[in-house]
Amino acid sequence: MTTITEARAAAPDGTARKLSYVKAFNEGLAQAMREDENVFVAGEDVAGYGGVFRMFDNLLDEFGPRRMIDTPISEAALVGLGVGAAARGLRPVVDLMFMDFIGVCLDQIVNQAAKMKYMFGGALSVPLTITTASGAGLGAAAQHSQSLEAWLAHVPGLKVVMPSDAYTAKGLTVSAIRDDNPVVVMLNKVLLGSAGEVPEEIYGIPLGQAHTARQGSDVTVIALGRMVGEALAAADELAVQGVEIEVIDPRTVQPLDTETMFASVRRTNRALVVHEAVTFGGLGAEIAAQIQDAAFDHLDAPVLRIGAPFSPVPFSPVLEKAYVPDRARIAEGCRRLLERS
Amino acid sequence: MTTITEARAAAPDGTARKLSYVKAFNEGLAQAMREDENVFVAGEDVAGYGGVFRMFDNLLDEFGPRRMIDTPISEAALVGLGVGAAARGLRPVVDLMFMDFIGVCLDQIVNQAAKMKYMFGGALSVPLTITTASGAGLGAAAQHSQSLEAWLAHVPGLKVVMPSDAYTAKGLTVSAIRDDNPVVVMLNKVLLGSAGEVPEEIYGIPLGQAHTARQGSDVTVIALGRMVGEALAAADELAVQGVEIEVIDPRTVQPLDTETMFASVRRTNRALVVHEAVTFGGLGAEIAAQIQDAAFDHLDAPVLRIGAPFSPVPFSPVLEKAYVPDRARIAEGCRRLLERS
Amino acid sequence: MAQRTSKKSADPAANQETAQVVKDLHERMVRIRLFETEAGKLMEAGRLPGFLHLYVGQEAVAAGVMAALRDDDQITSTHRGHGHAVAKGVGLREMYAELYGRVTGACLGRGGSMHINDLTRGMLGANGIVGAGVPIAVGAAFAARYKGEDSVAVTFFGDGATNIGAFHEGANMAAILGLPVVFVCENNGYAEFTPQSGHMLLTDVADRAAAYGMPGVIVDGMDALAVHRAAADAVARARAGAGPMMIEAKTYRFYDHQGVKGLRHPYRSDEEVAEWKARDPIDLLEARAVADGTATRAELDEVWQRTRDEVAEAIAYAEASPLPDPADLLLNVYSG
Amino acid sequence: MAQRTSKKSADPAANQETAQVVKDLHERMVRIRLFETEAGKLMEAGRLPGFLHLYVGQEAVAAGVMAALRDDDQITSTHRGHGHAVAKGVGLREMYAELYGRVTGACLGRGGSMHINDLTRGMLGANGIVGAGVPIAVGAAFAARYKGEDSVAVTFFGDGATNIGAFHEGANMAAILGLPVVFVCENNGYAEFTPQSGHMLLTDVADRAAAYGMPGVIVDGMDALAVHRAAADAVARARAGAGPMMIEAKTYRFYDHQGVKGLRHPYRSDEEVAEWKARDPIDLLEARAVADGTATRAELDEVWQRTRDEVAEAIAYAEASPLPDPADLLLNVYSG
Ligand SMILES: Cc1ncc(C[n+]2csc(CCOP(=O)(O)OP(=O)(O)O)c2C)c(N)n1
Ligand SMILES: Cc1ncc(C[n+]2csc(CCOP(=O)(O)OP(=O)(O)O)c2C)c(N)n1
Ligand SMILES: [Mg+2]
Ligand SMILES: [Mg+2]
Repeated sequence: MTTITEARAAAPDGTARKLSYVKAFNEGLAQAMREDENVFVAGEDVAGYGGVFRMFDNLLDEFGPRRMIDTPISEAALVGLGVGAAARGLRPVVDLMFMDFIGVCLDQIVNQAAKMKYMFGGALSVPLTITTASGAGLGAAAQHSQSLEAWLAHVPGLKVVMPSDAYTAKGLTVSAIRDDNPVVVMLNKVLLGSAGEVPEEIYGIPLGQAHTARQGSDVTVIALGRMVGEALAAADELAVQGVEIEVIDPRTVQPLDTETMFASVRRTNRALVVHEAVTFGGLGAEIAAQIQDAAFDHLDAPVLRIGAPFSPVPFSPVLEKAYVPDRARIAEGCRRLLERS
Repeated sequence: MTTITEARAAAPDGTARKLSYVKAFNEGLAQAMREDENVFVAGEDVAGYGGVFRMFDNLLDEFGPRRMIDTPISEAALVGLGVGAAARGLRPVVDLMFMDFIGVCLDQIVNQAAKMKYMFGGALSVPLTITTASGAGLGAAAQHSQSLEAWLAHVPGLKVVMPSDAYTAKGLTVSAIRDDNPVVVMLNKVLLGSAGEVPEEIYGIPLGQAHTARQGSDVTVIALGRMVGEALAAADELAVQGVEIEVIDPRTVQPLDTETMFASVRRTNRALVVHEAVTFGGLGAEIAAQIQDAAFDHLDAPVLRIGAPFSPVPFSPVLEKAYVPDRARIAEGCRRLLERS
Repeated sequence: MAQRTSKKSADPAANQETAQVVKDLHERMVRIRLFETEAGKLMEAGRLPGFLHLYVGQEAVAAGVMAALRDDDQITSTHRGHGHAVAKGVGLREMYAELYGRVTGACLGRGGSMHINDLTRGMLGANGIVGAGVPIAVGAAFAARYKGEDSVAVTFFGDGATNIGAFHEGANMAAILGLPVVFVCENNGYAEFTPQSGHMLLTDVADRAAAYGMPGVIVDGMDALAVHRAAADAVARARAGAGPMMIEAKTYRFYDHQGVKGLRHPYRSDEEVAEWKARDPIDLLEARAVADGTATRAELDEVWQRTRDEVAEAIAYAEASPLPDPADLLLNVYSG
Repeated sequence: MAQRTSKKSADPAANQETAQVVKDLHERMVRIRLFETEAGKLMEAGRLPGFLHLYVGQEAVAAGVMAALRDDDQITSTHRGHGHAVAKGVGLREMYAELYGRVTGACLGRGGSMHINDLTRGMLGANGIVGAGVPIAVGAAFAARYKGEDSVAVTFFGDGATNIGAFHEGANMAAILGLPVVFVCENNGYAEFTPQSGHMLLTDVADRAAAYGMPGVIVDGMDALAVHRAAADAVARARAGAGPMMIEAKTYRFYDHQGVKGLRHPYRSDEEVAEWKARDPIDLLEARAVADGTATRAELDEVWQRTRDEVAEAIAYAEASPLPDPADLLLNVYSG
């Protein structure tokens, strides 16, 4: 299971190719489509327009209208189309545009896609990939900014990935498509344009394997999606002050690689979880609950959670900025943890 | 805030009236309808048939078709009807029959009802009550047995109550209807026929106030919905063995009265949370995360969570029995907690 | 306005139906009827856990449609799915074993009545969520066309289900993508306990087809031959690439919405029930077959007897089957 | 088939429209046009955060419908909601302040463009979820009837929105409950970048009304008077208790789906855009008013000038308004 670091190391120093997060996603998807003729894409304005976030740019040109399908605004039917096609052996990639729209089609995701294999006694697989853009930070307000991974990770039968950079946007997407289960790929809207090193060849990133993005001995910070970058920035800032934080990127939140977290916390004795979603009932709760159990005797302080306050995402940028966790709040959280004896 | 115990104490000893859980719900609803002309009920087969769980028996006779509305199978429009009517000053009670159906109408609950007041800058309130039956135990399988409170409690703007007995079924329903926010009342299907003492007069139970159902000094058990009764049964069993467990019934899971839990755990030094929902990402995670934080220096053992395993609800009764937490698993959990130094 | 095709059954062309088709339809209907009435008895006797939505009365629809399908054609079904499963050829043993929650069941005992499926027979599952099967069938049809196969998908749903969003979205999706889907509305006049007049203003559900630019036809759902002809036309049309269409079969359920008999509230009048029972779809087909000389009474009786034996054997098989092992609780949650 | 009412605008009866109505329509349209074009400029200049779905081109619809409504009539709107808000009488100051995210905004800066509302004007909110406003309007109409009031509810939605479940369910719900709801489809030919022919097989969205047993009419959405007549009829009908109906207004948006100009992909031809712009709804009404003698050029110009001033003042107000205080982040999450 060393594919990730290997792929990364493979990029010759200095000459590494950089790609934006959304282009990395797009490249992974295109390569997965070349790899497997059964992969197709359906969604609103994914074909002719290339997706409102440019996620699907140029794919119509290469793959044609047979494999790139524009659909009506009918998310329940769209996901259902994916479920039925997956049940019949295809590997659909279905796009939900904004994650917030999931409320109109959750039945198909949760009661159909996720449960079908189990309810049917194992008679089939549902290799469905659902792509969607999540997260706040663009002044898109309460119905276009949510991070709802906690809902999905609570559903047996689903897998959920949250790419934190261009490299993972590509690799996790490829793995999601190759996986025989329904997988939701939560892209982050703010990250779309951010560049990172991305190998040219197709590569997967094992689902359910966390990545230690930075090593450190003082505090373990587990960060989801875009918060990984914020945590790394906080780590830089804290390093100047002599505090070394370890940053763990779970990459997949269902299944969740808790072993990597436990091992880290048993070394650092302090843990902080950060995500964009509201704190109450967020995945930070699950992670904190598991850590306090598995590392009970190692903790020098309670597991700290940082998330959004308990309100819808506000529109006004001044409020939104105060709403979404950032490097400053993470750094401050680490300092608070270290103040506890 | 002593209304609950007062109402209870008011019942003259020995002569206390018993009512089934579903009749207690029905009585509370009827009384709330008498109290406020603006309360009406809409849902599938709620009027002419009285609801498939008999929740609405006899209400058509008393309140007539103006206030008891049978609707088509259109849950999104049904909840939307409630949102629009609530926005215009009525106090709708909208029934979703099985909680599992929430996936077809979650947008109206989460993006409309819950966020409207906030997004609209406070211009209105949405005093909407949504009733629904949750829980496993009747061989209803994966699409008719779920407990999805973790989804709803994660949504700012919503309130969620989980009556654990006939008394709370009535009081929480009355409070939900009187409340100016959208409140989801999660009745438990297995409890529908179970009887308990219920005062005849109308009474509310404060939302967001936990109830200590049994006092004890050795372990704090926080139990949701039907699990309260299982925890009390486990307590009886453990008491014989000299172990005294304290049982806390949060009653409302959003907002969640954590202070009562913290105070208890600071005395008992051990906590167990039990719910029917799958453990991963369930409310037990939130409760455990909060307790390990607030009572860090008091805990003699990690907070233990008991929930369903990570699978859809199985049909076969032999599997379903193994799936749903019960008194035996709770008692065993308590013993495990006590074994830790 | 939707075309009413039920009249056809009285025209001379009807006499050209082969004896083969009549016998096929008869056998499928008898299998459903006996499967269901026995399941009802087992439920009444308290031997089956869970819910039971009996299909009795509607047999002509499942039989008529399924006789027009190939094994590789796909169907999606509903909470009232036994009739579709039996008619599509799912084994009675696996079905009873599933109702009993046995590990030999169609879902290994994990799904129960509302999730019976058989992928080898193109039975893509009953469904506990009203309307949810509709878009899934659209997806199955998409897959067929994508793979260059000429199979079609049929989705069954009730009158009540046409009020839910998934139906609307699925129908429009099939239409705009021009997919080989046949939409079969089994209009039994009720959604649970609410009469059709209480849940929509239309008399004919088939009139909804026009909203998607697809043809809609109405057929007498108690007349298996009429259903079969309409289905054969729609299937041929879809198979030829002419896109989806809708069939509304006017039918009736002889039992209660769920379980064996009504609980309280007499939401249907005795007269209404009696009127429909007088048009029992099996009686109708048998009378006609005997009158036509398509089959003799003895031949028909033989089907009943043979099926009775098979049903009894299947029940015995189910009862003798082992229960699932709780140690396998997490089996099949994920693939791989 | 839906009735085509647009022809009426050419008949002699049209001349009887009072000058009052023409002026009312004109003023509403000019207000929308100037509000929107200025908002577009502010967005291009990078001064507004968030999304902006401009309504320019469709003004005749909002104006025509709103001129038929009373203040206590309720509307629900869409992501493209500014036109509806302006026409319903929401203050321009509060609207701009909201676009700027100021605490003086219609949502106290919490909602932005897609949640503008004004309960004192019966504006029950724009909505970021396609179709979601439809059932909410049905609920508002329910409340009116429940309280014995004779107000009606109007729900606006696009051609693309008629493919989503909430539209279907809401329409059927209104029909079966006989509620005073007017369904106004603003068919601008596109759902984002997908032409109507790519998302439904129908030419006329109004033909979907029949699926709910309600009348559907088609109107020239560039002709404010025609829209107004159709709306007045539908509103009068609903108010009288005759139930819901649907109006399809054929219209066009002059800007891109979101923001001010198209990003890439020319999904609409220049010719098509030019053709529609040649039928600018404000130009049409003005030309006619001048020809009719209903209004003089000077009177019309005065409206433009007055409104320009008002818009400028409203923008200045918004810019001078304070930002919300982050300490108030949790304001209005709950009532009480
Ligand atoms: C989304 C959803 N809403 C409600 C139900 C509960 N329910 C099960 S069957 C049924 C009635 C279905 O009526 P119809 O579609 O006419 O089918 P029939 O039962 O008559 O065969 C209802 C309301 C459900 N299973 N799913
Ligand atoms: C449920 C949902 N799906 C998708 C979207 C994204 N979206 C916003 S506007 C739009 C197109 C709407 O088209 P139409 O209804 O014709 O309205 P128009 O934009 O033309 O005014 C889409 C797909 C959304 N907001 N909500
Ligand atoms: Mg029916
Ligand atoms: Mg449009």
